[in-house]
Amino acid sequence: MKAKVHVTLKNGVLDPQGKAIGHALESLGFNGVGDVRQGKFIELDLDESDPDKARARVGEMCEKLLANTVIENYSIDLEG
Amino acid sequence: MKAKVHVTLKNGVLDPQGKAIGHALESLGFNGVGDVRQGKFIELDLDESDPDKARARVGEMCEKLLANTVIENYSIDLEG
Amino acid sequence: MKTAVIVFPGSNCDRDAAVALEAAFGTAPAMIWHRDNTLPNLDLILLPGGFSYGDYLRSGAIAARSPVLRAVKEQADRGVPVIGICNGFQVLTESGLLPGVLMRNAGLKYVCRDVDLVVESTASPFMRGYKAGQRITVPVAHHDGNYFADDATLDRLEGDGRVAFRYAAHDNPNGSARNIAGILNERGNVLGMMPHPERAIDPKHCGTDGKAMFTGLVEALAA
Amino acid sequence: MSAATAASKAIEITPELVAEHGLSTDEYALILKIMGREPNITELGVFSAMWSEHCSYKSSKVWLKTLPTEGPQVICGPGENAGVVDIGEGLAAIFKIESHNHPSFIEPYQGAATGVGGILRDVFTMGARPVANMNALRFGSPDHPKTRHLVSGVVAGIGGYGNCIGVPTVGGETEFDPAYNGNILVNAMTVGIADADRIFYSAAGGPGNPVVYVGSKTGRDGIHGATMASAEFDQDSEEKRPTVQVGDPFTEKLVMEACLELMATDAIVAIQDMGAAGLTSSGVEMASKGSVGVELDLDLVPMREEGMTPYELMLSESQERMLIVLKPGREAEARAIFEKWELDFAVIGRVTDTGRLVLKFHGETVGDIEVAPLVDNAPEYDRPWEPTPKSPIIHIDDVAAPNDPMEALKQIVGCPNMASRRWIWEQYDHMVMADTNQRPGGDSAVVRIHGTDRALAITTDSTPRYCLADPEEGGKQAVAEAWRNLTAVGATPLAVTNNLNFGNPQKPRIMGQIAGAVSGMGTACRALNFPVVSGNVSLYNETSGEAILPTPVIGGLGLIEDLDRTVTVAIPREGLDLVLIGDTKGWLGASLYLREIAGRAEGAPPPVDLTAEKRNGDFVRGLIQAGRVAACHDLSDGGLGAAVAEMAMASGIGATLTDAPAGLALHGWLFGEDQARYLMAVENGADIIAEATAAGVPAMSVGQTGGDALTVAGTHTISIQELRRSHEEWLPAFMARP
Ligand SMILES: Nc1ncnc2c1ncn2[C@@H]1O[C@H](COP(=O)(O)OP(=O)(O)O)[C@@H](O)[C@H]1O
Ligand SMILES: [Mg+2]
Repeated sequence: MKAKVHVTLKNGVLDPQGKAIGHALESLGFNGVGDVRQGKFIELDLDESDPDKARARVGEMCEKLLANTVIENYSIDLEG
Repeated sequence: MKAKVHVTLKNGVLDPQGKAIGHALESLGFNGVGDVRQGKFIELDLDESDPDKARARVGEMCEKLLANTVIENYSIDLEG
Repeated sequence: MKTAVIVFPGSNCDRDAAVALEAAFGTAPAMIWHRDNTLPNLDLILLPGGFSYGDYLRSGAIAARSPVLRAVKEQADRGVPVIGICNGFQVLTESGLLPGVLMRNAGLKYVCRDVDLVVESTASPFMRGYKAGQRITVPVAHHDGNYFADDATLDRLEGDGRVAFRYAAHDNPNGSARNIAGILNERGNVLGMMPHPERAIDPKHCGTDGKAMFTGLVEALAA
Repeated sequence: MSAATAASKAIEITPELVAEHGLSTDEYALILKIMGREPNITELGVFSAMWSEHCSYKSSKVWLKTLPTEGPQVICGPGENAGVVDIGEGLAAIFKIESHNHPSFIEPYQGAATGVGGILRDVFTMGARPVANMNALRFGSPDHPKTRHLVSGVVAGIGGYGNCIGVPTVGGETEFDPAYNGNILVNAMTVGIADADRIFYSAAGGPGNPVVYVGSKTGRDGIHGATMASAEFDQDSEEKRPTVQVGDPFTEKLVMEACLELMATDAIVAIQDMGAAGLTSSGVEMASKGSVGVELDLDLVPMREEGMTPYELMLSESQERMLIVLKPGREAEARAIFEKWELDFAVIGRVTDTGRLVLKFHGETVGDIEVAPLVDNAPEYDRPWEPTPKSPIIHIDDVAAPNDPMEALKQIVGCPNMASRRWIWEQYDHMVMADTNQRPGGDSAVVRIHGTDRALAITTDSTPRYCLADPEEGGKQAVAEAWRNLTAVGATPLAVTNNLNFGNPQKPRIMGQIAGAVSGMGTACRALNFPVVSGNVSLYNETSGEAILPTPVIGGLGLIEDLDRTVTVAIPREGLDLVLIGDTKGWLGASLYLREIAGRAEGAPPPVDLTAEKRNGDFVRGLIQAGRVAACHDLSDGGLGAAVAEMAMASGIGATLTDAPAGLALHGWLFGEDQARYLMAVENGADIIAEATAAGVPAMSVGQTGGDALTVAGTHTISIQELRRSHEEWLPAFMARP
């Protein structure tokens, strides 16, 4: 089964990348772009077919490695 | 309206970050993790309410800046 | 001879590059601000190292889309020599002036150290000061120097003699495909390289193995 | 009282709220007296920030006052953003060290990164272009489960910030000890260079002059967690707001370039970075230094988030922001510069002649405090302290000799506190700006003054295990070692900055460490003409009652007049004489040998004889400056054995070392940590020894350079390759462990 993990900055945490992307879009002539936030998208192949177990396992991976939970949130989607 | 953009590496393109995450997960004792790929997840606030126009506009942003189409694919989801 | 260094917000090797150019050419280069969209006629353009626009999104990506890059492209198309060092190389690949991409270092860490390079091709003005097969020591300092292109592109680069420098085998600091450290465009007037020749022009700093690039350029441009 | 906003009025100032702001009942009583009324929440926040240990130095001030701060070379001592010393030819060096210990423990990458950002601002605020960064790091035991994560994050964060902004990180120090398990130390130092007649200070002046905010927008970064969590502030936020500040080195680079560009004009009256306690400390300090008032309209502060309150705006620690007082009518010119660099620029207030800090928000006055008592009446404590009991002197005879001295040496150069830091400094761009003459790995970093043949030498030093055993001697030793490291590259030591890292000052035992260390530092600085021009204090480094080792970090700065007359530790060729300067008694108390080989962490540390330090150092420096020394290394951790091994490993050329002098055991000879010593490789040893003897400097011939091994007393030998393997292996292997 496949897990898709989104790691995003918590609300209120400064996102310098997002800010720079917003600026760049503006100078490329894209108007009307408000806030831009950049996060990570991680896809994992797992040899686990039980969704509950898979979710628990990936949650642990997020806590231990994939996300920096001091400043980031994560969410998990399972597929297949 | 809000656009969510996923930028992922094309098949066949080496992903040093994904590979390193895979390694790190393994050494943390997570077994049975196959391929790991890391991409970007970009959220944009748009002052556009027409979904078609919004999609076209964000597509252009991806082509021009958000993705390096030599090595990356992108997909766009709209919300709200 | 009129040379120029393009300065992006976040460039930080612009001064070092200017020092190297002035030492070789005898006159200070023009420092061109990224918002300038017209360039004077130039004999040499240098895109310096650093973190243009913070290297946010992808290294060199935002700089590659700045107005001044359009002007740089026009001059490159006319045959003006353009050299991109480190972040400058990243800007050149992002802008399509050179093929391939520079990905995160295989070790994932920033790496700053001397590396041994092998001079591969001498068929360009940049390489006039070197002999083919020569080994030189020049520092690298980057986070995203892992050169990647598909096999067909790599074969073409090698077949056309467009690999300018390679890391000596066993001294590849970033995992670059085929140990590639620097490449040329088809016409041979655009060079991108990760190592910093402008940091190697002075025995009191990092040695002098980079000097020949600049003195060679002076000769080549005068010829 | 003048009107307060609904938001401010709604919050009742309870004893709990006062306590949460870190204010004691006595301190609050003083606030009531100064205000003549109850403060509102914003005012309470201002007092709390200004009277925090960090801003007021309330526990350390009485001791800091005892440090020598003057000398002919000093242009500006402690009290401004950074210290300023004269380096000749119309130039000044501006430098300071600062801690970011706690934030780096919570979030190592961002904590360390914003620490570097903060110290860089302190230096360019005064008009200097930063030319070098240093970092002094202390981590917990390598076996502690958090250590690896912290090392990796801190190093990446320091590199991430310094590399991006383009200032080389040229050196530092790194130690591991279980005492730092719950409190790591991240001390960052920046050195900059300015024209000596264009130094910028922070005293506001000229009532009516505009107060300008530049840089990044203000968000809710770093506002104290305890108060923020109180329901009144944060009703609609579902996730607990992180108090972690995120650094944006790209923006800082722009702020730096824009400020330096503005400084080239004469539009600035005063300038101050917004560091800890943000707008509060910058506004109050500028007003206080200039004996004026400041009125701020908080609606005009560029904001990153919606609905920010005056309290939040005043206390936010968002990074990459500066406050500037401009001369009248210079706004447009300044604005153009900041807009060119795509930065926010806002006139947010005026200088006044009222001597008061007045805060307006939505048309109302939300804060009104008299500045003088806020600053001058800040609490100052002469906290009770206990002297640290003396440790016993350990005799060589009571310390077991090693089975194999070369095996012991190999173990010492490969132990966590001595192993090569290459894994760290290769992640730092240590060469950008193209003036790094000596890279990390030697005694001092040497950074050329751009466009000249002169250079600055920079070092950071502290030996906490000595300070624990004897804070007074440890304090002296830290200064002496910094002075020695500068001397060892041929530099003339100029001045120091210091970072006092200690536990809870309310414990007399800890206060005794502070008192002892500061007193020792002062004694050494006086004896060595090495005044203190800036510094920082970090207290309460304790977890569950366990304090860190007393860690007074000394950042030393020296001047090299001629780059052709500097040396490194590397043995440059074969056939040179090795000359040891200074007395060797074989002091093993509190030594690395005692801990790493004999397994005992105890005993009095080596005493520091400042007269000998000065005499020996001046002699060595004279020789180096006369071009008569081929390589030089000061002796510190691991003694003579470690020094000669490091000199050999640096170049690959080996050495033979004579046996211990009669009456001294070999392990005392090789590993004793007697102070005031240098090992030099020279062309003509006999001449130099004769000169030394004539000058009253102890000197002896201890061997020759050559070969590819280290041989001691003719029989004990080890190849440089084997030493190197041990020295280079530990840190990368440790960091690669799962
Ligand atoms: N965190 C660090 N960053 C950069 N360089 C470091 C760091 N830690 C140690 N170094 C370098 O490693 C070398 C050895 O450090 P140290 O043993 O503390 O030297 P010394 O004993 O001469 O004070 C020095 O050149 C120092 O600058
Ligand atoms: Mg030393």
